[in-house]
Amino acid sequence: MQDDPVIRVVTKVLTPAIMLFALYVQFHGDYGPGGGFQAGVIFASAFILNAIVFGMNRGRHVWPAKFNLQCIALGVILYGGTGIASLFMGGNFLDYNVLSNDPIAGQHLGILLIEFGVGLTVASVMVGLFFAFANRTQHLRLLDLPSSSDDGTSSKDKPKANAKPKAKAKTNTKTNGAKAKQVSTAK
Amino acid sequence: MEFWINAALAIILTVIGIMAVSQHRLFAVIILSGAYSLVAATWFVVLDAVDVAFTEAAVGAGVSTVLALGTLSMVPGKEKKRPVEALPLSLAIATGMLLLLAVADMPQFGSPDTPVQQHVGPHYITQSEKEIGVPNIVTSVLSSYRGFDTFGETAVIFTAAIAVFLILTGWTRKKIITKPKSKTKSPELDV
Amino acid sequence: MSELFDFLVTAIAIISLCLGSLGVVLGALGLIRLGDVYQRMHGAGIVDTGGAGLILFGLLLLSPDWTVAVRVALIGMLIVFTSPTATHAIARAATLAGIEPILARRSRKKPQKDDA
Amino acid sequence: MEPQTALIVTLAALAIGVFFAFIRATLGPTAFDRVLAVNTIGTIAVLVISVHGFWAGRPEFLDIALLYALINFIGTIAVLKFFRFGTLGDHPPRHKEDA
Repeated sequence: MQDDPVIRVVTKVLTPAIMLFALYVQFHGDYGPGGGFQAGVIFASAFILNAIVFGMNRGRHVWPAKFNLQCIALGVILYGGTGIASLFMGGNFLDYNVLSNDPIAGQHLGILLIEFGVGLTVASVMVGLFFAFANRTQHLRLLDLPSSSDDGTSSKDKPKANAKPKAKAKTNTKTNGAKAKQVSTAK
Repeated sequence: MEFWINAALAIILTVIGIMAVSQHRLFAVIILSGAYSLVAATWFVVLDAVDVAFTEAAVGAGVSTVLALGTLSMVPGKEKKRPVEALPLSLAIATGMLLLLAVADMPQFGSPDTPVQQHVGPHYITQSEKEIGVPNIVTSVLSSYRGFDTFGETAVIFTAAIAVFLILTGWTRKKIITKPKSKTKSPELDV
Repeated sequence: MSELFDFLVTAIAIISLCLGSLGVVLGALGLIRLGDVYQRMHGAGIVDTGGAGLILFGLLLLSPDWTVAVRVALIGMLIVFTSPTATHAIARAATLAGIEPILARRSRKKPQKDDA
Repeated sequence: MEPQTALIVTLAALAIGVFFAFIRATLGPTAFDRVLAVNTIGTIAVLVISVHGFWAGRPEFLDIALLYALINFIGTIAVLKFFRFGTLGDHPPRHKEDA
Protein backbone atom coordinates (compact mmCIF):
# COMPACT_ATOMS: atom_id res chain seq x y z
CA MET A 1 0.00 0.00 0.00
CA GLN A 2 3.02 2.25 0.52
CA ASP A 3 3.72 2.55 -3.19
CA ASP A 4 0.32 4.03 -4.09
CA PRO A 5 0.74 7.83 -4.25
CA VAL A 6 -3.00 8.63 -4.16
CA ILE A 7 -3.62 6.83 -0.87
CA ARG A 8 -0.47 8.30 0.65
CA VAL A 9 -1.53 11.87 -0.17
CA VAL A 10 -5.11 11.39 1.01
CA THR A 11 -3.91 9.78 4.26
CA LYS A 12 -1.54 12.67 4.83
CA VAL A 13 -4.45 15.08 4.37
CA LEU A 14 -6.93 13.02 6.42
CA THR A 15 -4.86 12.12 9.49
CA PRO A 16 -4.88 15.62 11.06
CA ALA A 17 -8.60 15.94 10.26
CA ILE A 18 -9.30 12.64 12.06
CA MET A 19 -7.33 13.76 15.11
CA LEU A 20 -9.16 17.10 15.13
CA PHE A 21 -12.47 15.24 14.96
CA ALA A 22 -11.33 13.04 17.87
CA LEU A 23 -10.51 16.12 19.99
CA TYR A 24 -13.88 17.66 19.01
CA VAL A 25 -15.64 14.48 20.16
CA GLN A 26 -13.57 14.52 23.34
CA PHE A 27 -14.35 18.05 24.47
CA HIS A 28 -17.84 18.06 22.98
CA GLY A 29 -18.81 15.28 25.40
CA ASP A 30 -20.48 17.74 27.75
CA TYR A 31 -23.02 19.01 25.24
CA GLY A 32 -23.60 16.14 22.81
CA PRO A 33 -22.76 12.52 22.21
CA GLY A 34 -19.14 11.58 22.74
CA GLY A 35 -16.63 11.59 25.53
CA GLY A 36 -13.34 10.02 26.52
CA PHE A 37 -13.91 6.51 25.29
CA GLN A 38 -15.18 7.27 21.77
CA ALA A 39 -12.59 10.02 21.30
CA GLY A 40 -9.79 7.62 22.27
CA VAL A 41 -10.93 5.09 19.68
CA ILE A 42 -11.12 7.70 16.92
CA PHE A 43 -7.71 9.07 17.89
CA ALA A 44 -6.30 5.55 17.68
CA SER A 45 -7.92 4.96 14.27
CA ALA A 46 -5.92 7.91 12.91
CA PHE A 47 -2.68 6.18 13.96
CA ILE A 48 -3.91 2.82 12.66
CA LEU A 49 -4.72 4.33 9.25
CA ASN A 50 -1.25 5.87 9.20
CA ALA A 51 0.38 2.56 10.11
CA ILE A 52 -1.59 0.62 7.48
CA VAL A 53 -0.76 3.02 4.67
CA PHE A 54 2.80 4.06 5.54
CA GLY A 55 3.98 0.72 6.94
CA MET A 56 4.54 -0.54 10.45
CA ASN A 57 8.04 0.90 10.97
CA ARG A 58 6.91 4.42 10.07
CA GLY A 59 3.83 3.93 12.27
CA ARG A 60 5.95 2.72 15.17
CA HIS A 61 8.31 5.61 14.56
CA VAL A 62 5.44 8.08 15.03
CA TRP A 63 4.42 6.66 18.42
CA PRO A 64 7.33 4.61 19.88
CA ALA A 65 6.57 1.49 21.91
CA LYS A 66 7.95 2.82 25.19
CA PHE A 67 6.01 6.08 24.99
CA ASN A 68 2.90 4.15 24.06
CA LEU A 69 3.09 2.14 27.31
CA GLN A 70 3.81 5.25 29.30
CA CYS A 71 0.70 6.92 27.86
CA ILE A 72 -1.47 4.00 28.97
CA ALA A 73 -0.27 4.50 32.53
CA LEU A 74 -0.42 8.28 32.20
CA GLY A 75 -4.15 8.23 31.46
CA VAL A 76 -4.96 6.23 34.57
CA ILE A 77 -2.62 8.39 36.67
CA LEU A 78 -4.38 11.52 35.34
CA TYR A 79 -7.75 10.09 36.37
CA GLY A 80 -6.56 9.00 39.83
CA GLY A 81 -4.59 12.24 40.23
CA THR A 82 -7.74 14.31 39.80
CA GLY A 83 -9.33 12.23 42.55
CA ILE A 84 -6.35 12.67 44.85
CA ALA A 85 -6.28 16.41 44.06
CA SER A 86 -9.89 16.77 45.22
CA LEU A 87 -8.85 14.88 48.37
CA PHE A 88 -6.13 17.42 49.06
CA MET A 89 -8.52 20.29 48.50
CA GLY A 90 -10.81 19.05 51.24
CA GLY A 91 -13.47 17.11 49.29
CA ASN A 92 -13.64 13.34 49.30
CA PHE A 93 -12.10 11.18 46.55
CA LEU A 94 -13.21 12.18 43.04
CA ASP A 95 -15.53 14.94 44.34
CA TYR A 96 -14.95 17.74 41.83
CA ASN A 97 -16.85 20.49 43.66
CA VAL A 98 -13.73 21.54 45.51
CA LEU A 99 -11.47 21.62 42.47
CA SER A 100 -12.02 25.37 41.85
CA ASN A 101 -13.76 28.26 43.57
CA ASP A 102 -17.41 27.51 42.74
CA PRO A 103 -18.81 23.94 42.46
CA ILE A 104 -20.12 24.15 38.87
CA ALA A 105 -16.74 25.29 37.51
CA GLY A 106 -15.10 22.59 39.64
CA GLN A 107 -17.39 19.96 38.12
CA HIS A 108 -16.61 21.13 34.57
CA LEU A 109 -12.87 21.07 35.23
CA GLY A 110 -13.03 17.66 36.90
CA ILE A 111 -15.08 16.09 34.11
CA LEU A 112 -12.79 17.60 31.48
CA LEU A 113 -9.68 16.15 33.18
CA ILE A 114 -10.97 12.64 33.70
CA GLU A 115 -12.48 12.44 30.20
CA PHE A 116 -9.05 13.39 28.88
CA GLY A 117 -7.49 10.66 31.07
CA VAL A 118 -9.91 8.04 29.76
CA GLY A 119 -9.33 9.20 26.16
CA LEU A 120 -5.56 9.01 26.53
CA THR A 121 -5.68 5.51 28.02
CA VAL A 122 -8.09 4.12 25.42
CA ALA A 123 -6.22 5.65 22.48
CA SER A 124 -2.83 4.28 23.55
CA VAL A 125 -4.32 0.86 24.39
CA MET A 126 -5.91 0.57 20.94
CA VAL A 127 -2.72 1.66 19.15
CA GLY A 128 -0.61 -0.70 21.30
CA LEU A 129 -2.96 -3.59 20.58
CA PHE A 130 -2.89 -2.91 16.85
CA PHE A 131 0.90 -2.89 16.74
CA ALA A 132 1.08 -5.95 19.00
CA PHE A 133 -1.19 -7.87 16.61
CA ALA A 134 -0.03 -6.61 13.22
CA ASN A 135 3.66 -6.67 14.14
CA ARG A 136 3.56 -10.29 15.29
CA THR A 137 5.21 -11.65 12.14
CA GLN A 138 8.17 -9.26 12.49
CA HIS A 139 8.44 -10.08 16.20
CA LEU A 140 8.47 -13.86 15.58
CA ARG A 141 11.08 -13.40 12.87
CA LEU A 142 13.35 -11.58 15.29
CA LEU A 143 12.81 -14.14 18.02
CA ASP A 144 13.46 -16.76 15.28
CA LEU A 145 10.53 -18.85 16.53
CA PRO A 146 8.70 -21.15 14.10
CA SER A 147 5.13 -19.83 14.07
CA SER A 148 2.34 -22.13 15.15
CA SER A 149 2.07 -24.04 11.82
CA ASP A 150 5.03 -23.14 9.61
CA ASP A 151 4.10 -25.29 6.59
CA GLY A 152 5.06 -22.59 4.13
CA THR A 153 6.54 -24.98 1.57
CA SER A 154 3.54 -27.25 1.04
CA SER A 155 1.05 -24.59 -0.05
CA LYS A 156 3.43 -22.80 -2.37
CA ASP A 157 2.41 -24.63 -5.53
CA LYS A 158 -1.40 -24.19 -5.31
CA PRO A 159 -2.10 -20.48 -4.65
CA LYS A 160 -5.85 -19.74 -4.42
CA ALA A 161 -7.28 -17.09 -6.80
CA ASN A 162 -8.83 -15.13 -3.88
CA ALA A 163 -10.26 -15.65 -0.46
CA LYS A 164 -13.83 -15.45 -1.71
CA PRO A 165 -15.68 -18.48 -3.14
CA LYS A 166 -13.87 -20.33 -5.86
CA ALA A 167 -16.10 -19.06 -8.77
CA LYS A 168 -13.58 -19.45 -11.61
CA ALA A 169 -14.54 -16.45 -13.84
CA LYS A 170 -12.75 -16.69 -17.23
CA THR A 171 -10.47 -13.77 -16.31
CA ASN A 172 -9.19 -15.65 -13.31
CA THR A 173 -6.85 -17.95 -15.23
CA LYS A 174 -4.56 -14.93 -15.51
CA THR A 175 -5.11 -14.21 -11.79
CA ASN A 176 -3.60 -17.60 -10.83
CA GLY A 177 -0.48 -16.76 -12.83
CA ALA A 178 -0.21 -13.31 -11.28
CA LYS A 179 -0.99 -14.61 -7.77
CA ALA A 180 1.67 -17.35 -8.05
CA LYS A 181 4.29 -14.81 -9.14
CA GLN A 182 3.18 -12.50 -6.34
CA VAL A 183 3.31 -15.24 -3.70
CA SER A 184 6.79 -16.36 -4.73
CA THR A 185 8.20 -12.82 -4.85
CA ALA A 186 6.64 -11.95 -1.48
CA LYS A 187 8.23 -15.08 0.20
CA MET B 1 -43.75 3.28 11.69
CA GLU B 2 -41.21 3.01 14.53
CA PHE B 3 -42.24 -0.58 15.23
CA TRP B 4 -41.62 -1.64 11.64
CA ILE B 5 -38.14 -0.13 11.59
CA ASN B 6 -37.27 -1.94 14.82
CA ALA B 7 -38.68 -5.23 13.52
CA ALA B 8 -36.79 -4.95 10.22
CA LEU B 9 -33.50 -4.16 11.99
CA ALA B 10 -34.02 -7.04 14.45
CA ILE B 11 -34.54 -9.48 11.57
CA ILE B 12 -31.48 -8.21 9.71
CA LEU B 13 -29.44 -8.52 12.92
CA THR B 14 -30.45 -12.17 13.48
CA VAL B 15 -29.85 -13.06 9.81
CA ILE B 16 -26.34 -11.58 9.92
CA GLY B 17 -25.71 -13.39 13.21
CA ILE B 18 -26.76 -16.76 11.79
CA MET B 19 -24.68 -16.16 8.64
CA ALA B 20 -21.64 -15.28 10.76
CA VAL B 21 -21.99 -18.41 12.89
CA SER B 22 -22.49 -20.74 9.94
CA GLN B 23 -19.56 -19.22 8.01
CA HIS B 24 -16.22 -21.08 8.17
CA ARG B 25 -13.90 -18.69 6.34
CA LEU B 26 -12.50 -16.44 9.06
CA PHE B 27 -12.19 -13.45 6.74
CA ALA B 28 -15.92 -13.54 5.94
CA VAL B 29 -16.69 -13.89 9.66
CA ILE B 30 -14.74 -10.70 10.42
CA ILE B 31 -16.54 -8.74 7.71
CA LEU B 32 -19.91 -10.08 8.90
CA SER B 33 -19.12 -9.03 12.48
CA GLY B 34 -18.34 -5.55 11.11
CA ALA B 35 -21.73 -5.53 9.34
CA TYR B 36 -23.37 -6.77 12.57
CA SER B 37 -21.91 -3.80 14.47
CA LEU B 38 -23.12 -1.43 11.74
CA VAL B 39 -26.70 -2.69 11.97
CA ALA B 40 -26.54 -2.60 15.79
CA ALA B 41 -25.25 1.00 15.67
CA THR B 42 -28.09 1.94 13.28
CA TRP B 43 -30.59 0.31 15.63
CA PHE B 44 -29.22 2.29 18.58
CA VAL B 45 -29.62 5.43 16.47
CA VAL B 46 -33.26 4.56 15.82
CA LEU B 47 -33.74 3.85 19.55
CA ASP B 48 -32.39 7.35 20.33
CA ALA B 49 -29.40 6.01 22.29
CA VAL B 50 -26.84 8.34 20.74
CA ASP B 51 -23.79 7.67 22.93
CA VAL B 52 -24.13 3.90 22.66
CA ALA B 53 -24.53 4.16 18.88
CA PHE B 54 -21.38 6.27 18.77
CA THR B 55 -19.36 3.73 20.74
CA GLU B 56 -20.78 0.78 18.81
CA ALA B 57 -19.95 2.37 15.47
CA ALA B 58 -16.45 3.43 16.54
CA VAL B 59 -15.44 0.21 18.31
CA GLY B 60 -17.55 -2.50 16.74
CA ALA B 61 -17.45 -1.55 13.09
CA GLY B 62 -14.10 0.22 13.12
CA VAL B 63 -11.33 -0.85 15.42
CA SER B 64 -12.30 -4.45 16.14
CA THR B 65 -12.55 -5.26 12.43
CA VAL B 66 -9.07 -3.86 11.81
CA LEU B 67 -7.61 -5.60 14.89
CA ALA B 68 -9.11 -8.92 13.82
CA LEU B 69 -7.73 -8.44 10.31
CA GLY B 70 -4.35 -7.75 11.87
CA THR B 71 -4.36 -11.17 13.51
CA LEU B 72 -5.74 -13.04 10.52
CA SER B 73 -2.31 -13.39 8.91
CA MET B 74 -1.14 -15.54 11.81
CA VAL B 75 -3.92 -18.13 11.65
CA PRO B 76 -5.02 -20.49 8.87
CA GLY B 77 -7.84 -19.08 6.74
CA LYS B 78 -10.39 -21.73 7.63
CA GLU B 79 -11.91 -22.62 10.98
CA LYS B 80 -11.05 -26.20 11.96
CA LYS B 81 -14.11 -28.46 11.84
CA ARG B 82 -15.00 -29.75 15.30
CA PRO B 83 -17.80 -32.26 15.88
CA VAL B 84 -20.67 -30.82 17.94
CA GLU B 85 -20.49 -32.67 21.31
CA ALA B 86 -23.79 -33.43 23.04
CA LEU B 87 -23.02 -32.11 26.53
CA PRO B 88 -21.99 -28.52 25.72
CA LEU B 89 -24.84 -28.22 23.21
CA SER B 90 -27.45 -29.32 25.75
CA LEU B 91 -25.94 -27.02 28.41
CA ALA B 92 -26.12 -24.08 26.03
CA ILE B 93 -29.72 -24.82 25.10
CA ALA B 94 -30.66 -25.24 28.80
CA THR B 95 -29.18 -21.86 29.74
CA GLY B 96 -30.93 -20.34 26.74
CA MET B 97 -34.25 -21.68 27.95
CA LEU B 98 -33.60 -20.35 31.46
CA LEU B 99 -32.82 -16.88 30.08
CA LEU B 100 -35.96 -16.90 27.96
CA LEU B 101 -37.91 -17.83 31.09
CA ALA B 102 -36.37 -14.90 32.95
CA VAL B 103 -37.12 -12.50 30.09
CA ALA B 104 -40.81 -13.42 30.35
CA ASP B 105 -41.36 -11.58 33.63
CA MET B 106 -39.10 -8.61 33.02
CA PRO B 107 -40.98 -5.27 33.09
CA GLN B 108 -42.28 -3.94 29.76
CA PHE B 109 -39.51 -2.28 27.74
CA GLY B 110 -38.95 1.27 29.03
CA SER B 111 -41.98 1.43 31.33
CA PRO B 112 -41.46 4.24 33.91
CA ASP B 113 -42.84 2.52 37.03
CA THR B 114 -40.11 -0.11 37.41
CA PRO B 115 -37.94 0.01 40.56
CA VAL B 116 -34.86 0.78 38.45
CA GLN B 117 -36.39 4.03 37.22
CA GLN B 118 -37.71 5.02 40.67
CA HIS B 119 -34.64 4.52 42.81
CA VAL B 120 -31.92 7.04 41.84
CA GLY B 121 -32.80 7.96 38.29
CA PRO B 122 -35.22 10.85 38.97
CA HIS B 123 -32.67 12.53 41.29
CA TYR B 124 -30.03 12.46 38.55
CA ILE B 125 -32.37 13.74 35.88
CA THR B 126 -33.76 16.62 37.96
CA GLN B 127 -30.66 17.62 39.95
CA SER B 128 -28.01 17.10 37.28
CA GLU B 129 -28.46 20.59 35.82
CA LYS B 130 -28.12 22.33 39.20
CA GLU B 131 -25.41 20.19 40.76
CA ILE B 132 -23.13 19.64 37.79
CA GLY B 133 -24.30 22.01 35.08
CA VAL B 134 -23.40 19.66 32.22
CA PRO B 135 -26.25 19.58 29.63
CA ASN B 136 -25.49 16.00 28.54
CA ILE B 137 -26.89 13.93 31.47
CA VAL B 138 -25.14 10.79 30.18
CA THR B 139 -21.74 12.42 30.58
CA SER B 140 -22.63 13.93 33.95
CA VAL B 141 -23.77 10.56 35.32
CA LEU B 142 -20.89 8.69 33.70
CA SER B 143 -18.08 10.87 34.95
CA SER B 144 -19.38 12.69 37.98
CA TYR B 145 -22.10 10.77 39.82
CA ARG B 146 -20.51 7.46 38.83
CA GLY B 147 -16.92 8.76 38.61
CA PHE B 148 -15.45 6.08 40.87
CA ASP B 149 -16.98 3.33 38.75
CA THR B 150 -15.56 4.82 35.54
CA PHE B 151 -12.20 4.98 37.32
CA GLY B 152 -12.54 1.22 37.82
CA GLU B 153 -13.36 0.77 34.12
CA THR B 154 -10.25 2.72 33.11
CA ALA B 155 -8.16 0.55 35.45
CA VAL B 156 -9.72 -2.56 33.84
CA ILE B 157 -8.76 -1.34 30.35
CA PHE B 158 -5.26 -0.65 31.67
CA THR B 159 -4.79 -4.14 33.14
CA ALA B 160 -6.28 -5.84 30.07
CA ALA B 161 -3.82 -4.02 27.81
CA ILE B 162 -0.85 -4.87 30.02
CA ALA B 163 -1.92 -8.52 30.06
CA VAL B 164 -2.10 -8.63 26.24
CA PHE B 165 1.31 -7.03 25.88
CA LEU B 166 2.83 -9.44 28.41
CA ILE B 167 1.54 -12.41 26.46
CA LEU B 168 2.17 -11.16 22.94
CA THR B 169 5.53 -9.50 23.14
CA GLY B 170 7.24 -12.29 24.97
CA TRP B 171 8.31 -10.62 28.21
CA THR B 172 7.58 -13.93 29.82
CA ARG B 173 9.57 -15.98 27.28
CA LYS B 174 13.26 -16.46 28.00
CA LYS B 175 15.38 -14.27 25.77
CA ILE B 176 16.26 -16.14 22.53
CA ILE B 177 17.88 -13.24 20.69
CA THR B 178 21.59 -14.07 21.01
CA LYS B 179 23.03 -11.74 18.32
CA PRO B 180 20.81 -8.86 17.13
CA LYS B 181 19.58 -9.73 13.60
CA SER B 182 19.17 -6.27 12.18
CA LYS B 183 21.80 -3.64 12.64
CA THR B 184 19.41 -1.44 14.61
CA LYS B 185 19.19 -1.97 18.40
CA SER B 186 17.30 -5.22 18.87
CA PRO B 187 13.87 -4.12 20.06
CA GLU B 188 13.71 -5.91 23.43
CA LEU B 189 10.37 -4.19 23.92
CA ASP B 190 8.69 -4.64 20.57
CA VAL B 191 5.07 -3.85 21.32
CA MET C 1 -39.91 38.96 1.12
CA SER C 2 -38.19 36.61 3.55
CA GLU C 3 -41.22 34.31 3.47
CA LEU C 4 -40.75 33.89 -0.31
CA PHE C 5 -37.02 33.30 0.29
CA ASP C 6 -37.78 30.53 2.80
CA PHE C 7 -40.23 28.95 0.38
CA LEU C 8 -37.60 29.01 -2.37
CA VAL C 9 -34.95 27.49 -0.12
CA THR C 10 -37.20 24.61 0.96
CA ALA C 11 -38.30 24.06 -2.64
CA ILE C 12 -34.71 23.80 -3.82
CA ALA C 13 -33.90 21.52 -0.90
CA ILE C 14 -36.78 19.18 -1.71
CA ILE C 15 -35.81 19.06 -5.40
CA SER C 16 -32.18 18.30 -4.62
CA LEU C 17 -33.24 15.61 -2.10
CA CYS C 18 -35.38 13.90 -4.73
CA LEU C 19 -32.68 14.16 -7.39
CA GLY C 20 -30.14 12.82 -4.89
CA SER C 21 -32.28 9.82 -4.02
CA LEU C 22 -32.76 9.21 -7.75
CA GLY C 23 -28.96 9.31 -8.13
CA VAL C 24 -28.52 6.76 -5.34
CA VAL C 25 -31.05 4.35 -6.86
CA LEU C 26 -29.56 4.70 -10.35
CA GLY C 27 -26.02 4.28 -9.01
CA ALA C 28 -26.98 1.17 -7.07
CA LEU C 29 -28.78 -0.17 -10.15
CA GLY C 30 -25.61 0.49 -12.16
CA LEU C 31 -23.71 -1.47 -9.51
CA ILE C 32 -25.80 -4.51 -10.40
CA ARG C 33 -26.25 -4.31 -14.13
CA LEU C 34 -22.78 -3.29 -15.28
CA GLY C 35 -20.59 -6.18 -16.41
CA ASP C 36 -17.19 -5.80 -14.83
CA VAL C 37 -15.54 -4.56 -11.61
CA TYR C 38 -14.21 -1.51 -13.37
CA GLN C 39 -17.57 -0.62 -14.96
CA ARG C 40 -19.35 -1.10 -11.63
CA MET C 41 -17.09 1.53 -10.14
CA HIS C 42 -18.92 4.07 -12.31
CA GLY C 43 -22.12 3.00 -10.57
CA ALA C 44 -20.50 3.35 -7.15
CA GLY C 45 -19.18 6.75 -8.25
CA ILE C 46 -22.68 7.95 -9.15
CA VAL C 47 -23.91 6.91 -5.70
CA ASP C 48 -21.08 8.84 -4.03
CA THR C 49 -21.02 12.06 -6.06
CA GLY C 50 -24.53 12.39 -7.50
CA GLY C 51 -26.52 10.74 -4.74
CA ALA C 52 -24.59 11.75 -1.64
CA GLY C 53 -23.73 15.21 -3.00
CA LEU C 54 -27.30 16.23 -3.82
CA ILE C 55 -28.81 14.69 -0.68
CA LEU C 56 -26.28 16.44 1.56
CA PHE C 57 -26.85 19.71 -0.34
CA GLY C 58 -30.57 19.34 0.33
CA LEU C 59 -29.90 18.66 4.02
CA LEU C 60 -27.61 21.68 4.08
CA LEU C 61 -30.50 23.90 2.98
CA LEU C 62 -32.88 22.28 5.47
CA SER C 63 -30.55 22.59 8.45
CA PRO C 64 -32.03 24.80 11.23
CA ASP C 65 -28.84 26.52 12.49
CA TRP C 66 -25.26 26.94 11.42
CA THR C 67 -23.79 24.24 13.72
CA VAL C 68 -25.84 21.60 11.92
CA ALA C 69 -24.95 23.09 8.52
CA VAL C 70 -21.23 22.92 9.36
CA ARG C 71 -21.51 19.23 10.25
CA VAL C 72 -23.38 18.43 7.03
CA ALA C 73 -20.73 20.32 5.03
CA LEU C 74 -18.01 18.34 6.89
CA ILE C 75 -19.67 15.04 6.02
CA GLY C 76 -19.92 16.13 2.38
CA MET C 77 -16.25 17.14 2.31
CA LEU C 78 -15.19 13.85 3.95
CA ILE C 79 -17.19 11.82 1.42
CA VAL C 80 -15.64 13.83 -1.43
CA PHE C 81 -12.20 12.94 -0.01
CA THR C 82 -12.63 9.31 0.95
CA SER C 83 -14.96 7.69 -1.58
CA PRO C 84 -12.95 8.35 -4.77
CA THR C 85 -9.81 7.24 -2.95
CA ALA C 86 -11.44 4.02 -1.81
CA THR C 87 -12.67 3.32 -5.35
CA HIS C 88 -9.19 4.10 -6.69
CA ALA C 89 -7.66 1.70 -4.16
CA ILE C 90 -10.09 -1.03 -5.23
CA ALA C 91 -9.25 -0.45 -8.91
CA ARG C 92 -5.52 -0.58 -8.18
CA ALA C 93 -5.83 -3.74 -6.09
CA ALA C 94 -7.96 -5.35 -8.82
CA THR C 95 -5.45 -4.59 -11.58
CA LEU C 96 -2.55 -5.82 -9.44
CA ALA C 97 -4.52 -8.99 -8.72
CA GLY C 98 -4.59 -9.40 -12.49
CA ILE C 99 -8.28 -8.87 -13.28
CA GLU C 100 -8.50 -7.76 -16.91
CA PRO C 101 -11.01 -5.00 -17.80
CA ILE C 102 -13.45 -6.02 -20.58
CA LEU C 103 -12.38 -3.73 -23.41
CA ALA C 104 -14.65 -2.54 -26.27
CA ARG C 105 -15.69 -5.60 -28.32
CA ARG C 106 -16.61 -3.84 -31.54
CA SER C 107 -13.45 -1.86 -32.29
CA ARG C 108 -10.97 -4.80 -32.16
CA LYS C 109 -10.96 -8.52 -31.55
CA LYS C 110 -10.94 -9.45 -27.86
CA PRO C 111 -7.36 -10.51 -26.97
CA GLN C 112 -7.10 -14.32 -27.03
CA LYS C 113 -6.53 -15.91 -23.65
CA ASP C 114 -3.20 -17.57 -24.66
CA ASP C 115 -1.42 -14.38 -25.71
CA ALA C 116 -2.87 -12.31 -22.81
CA MET D 1 -44.72 18.44 -0.51
CA GLU D 2 -43.12 19.51 2.81
CA PRO D 3 -39.56 18.61 3.81
CA GLN D 4 -40.78 15.71 5.98
CA THR D 5 -42.25 13.77 3.05
CA ALA D 6 -39.16 14.51 0.93
CA LEU D 7 -37.02 13.02 3.72
CA ILE D 8 -39.19 9.91 3.86
CA VAL D 9 -38.97 9.53 0.06
CA THR D 10 -35.18 9.82 0.35
CA LEU D 11 -35.14 7.18 3.13
CA ALA D 12 -37.13 4.82 0.90
CA ALA D 13 -34.77 5.42 -2.04
CA LEU D 14 -31.76 4.77 0.21
CA ALA D 15 -33.36 1.51 1.37
CA ILE D 16 -33.71 0.43 -2.28
CA GLY D 17 -30.07 1.42 -2.84
CA VAL D 18 -28.93 -0.72 0.10
CA PHE D 19 -30.98 -3.62 -1.26
CA PHE D 20 -29.34 -3.38 -4.71
CA ALA D 21 -25.86 -3.05 -3.22
CA PHE D 22 -26.55 -6.07 -0.99
CA ILE D 23 -27.48 -8.10 -4.09
CA ARG D 24 -24.16 -7.17 -5.69
CA ALA D 25 -22.35 -8.06 -2.44
CA THR D 26 -23.78 -11.58 -2.45
CA LEU D 27 -23.52 -12.17 -6.22
CA GLY D 28 -20.20 -10.50 -6.89
CA PRO D 29 -17.87 -13.05 -8.63
CA THR D 30 -14.56 -11.53 -7.55
CA ALA D 31 -13.74 -10.32 -4.05
CA PHE D 32 -13.31 -6.75 -5.31
CA ASP D 33 -16.98 -6.57 -6.31
CA ARG D 34 -17.81 -7.39 -2.72
CA VAL D 35 -15.48 -4.73 -1.34
CA LEU D 36 -17.00 -2.20 -3.74
CA ALA D 37 -20.54 -3.18 -2.71
CA VAL D 38 -19.70 -3.00 1.01
CA ASN D 39 -18.11 0.41 0.46
CA THR D 40 -21.29 1.63 -1.26
CA ILE D 41 -23.43 0.19 1.56
CA GLY D 42 -21.25 2.18 3.99
CA THR D 43 -21.77 5.44 2.11
CA ILE D 44 -25.52 4.81 1.94
CA ALA D 45 -25.51 4.04 5.69
CA VAL D 46 -23.95 7.47 6.26
CA LEU D 47 -26.77 9.04 4.26
CA VAL D 48 -29.44 6.99 6.10
CA ILE D 49 -28.17 8.16 9.50
CA SER D 50 -28.02 11.81 8.37
CA VAL D 51 -31.48 11.80 6.77
CA HIS D 52 -32.97 9.97 9.76
CA GLY D 53 -31.36 12.55 12.05
CA PHE D 54 -33.04 15.35 10.09
CA TRP D 55 -36.36 13.54 9.86
CA ALA D 56 -36.44 12.84 13.63
CA GLY D 57 -35.30 16.41 14.35
CA ARG D 58 -32.19 15.25 16.25
CA PRO D 59 -29.05 16.80 14.64
CA GLU D 60 -26.63 14.95 17.01
CA PHE D 61 -26.76 11.99 14.65
CA LEU D 62 -24.54 13.89 12.20
CA ASP D 63 -21.51 13.15 14.42
CA ILE D 64 -22.24 9.44 14.05
CA ALA D 65 -22.63 9.84 10.27
CA LEU D 66 -19.29 11.67 10.08
CA LEU D 67 -17.65 8.95 12.21
CA TYR D 68 -19.10 6.20 10.06
CA ALA D 69 -17.89 7.79 6.80
CA LEU D 70 -14.42 7.73 8.38
CA ILE D 71 -14.64 4.13 9.63
CA ASN D 72 -15.88 3.01 6.22
CA PHE D 73 -12.77 4.41 4.55
CA ILE D 74 -10.35 2.86 7.08
CA GLY D 75 -12.11 -0.52 6.83
CA THR D 76 -11.92 -0.55 3.03
CA ILE D 77 -8.22 0.35 3.04
CA ALA D 78 -7.47 -2.36 5.64
CA VAL D 79 -9.38 -5.01 3.68
CA LEU D 80 -7.62 -4.06 0.44
CA LYS D 81 -4.20 -4.19 2.10
CA PHE D 82 -5.12 -7.59 3.52
CA PHE D 83 -6.14 -8.81 0.04
CA ARG D 84 -2.90 -7.70 -1.56
CA PHE D 85 -0.31 -8.50 1.08
CA GLY D 86 -2.10 -11.14 3.12
CA THR D 87 -1.26 -9.22 6.28
CA LEU D 88 -1.60 -5.73 7.73
CA GLY D 89 2.01 -5.78 8.88
CA ASP D 90 5.12 -5.32 6.71
CA HIS D 91 6.25 -8.93 6.52
CA PRO D 92 4.57 -11.72 4.52
CA PRO D 93 2.33 -13.89 6.73
CA ARG D 94 3.91 -17.00 8.26
CA HIS D 95 0.83 -19.04 7.49
CA LYS D 96 0.60 -19.49 3.75
CA GLU D 97 -2.80 -21.17 3.18
CA ASP D 98 -5.03 -18.70 1.31
CA ALA D 99 -4.00 -15.51 2.97
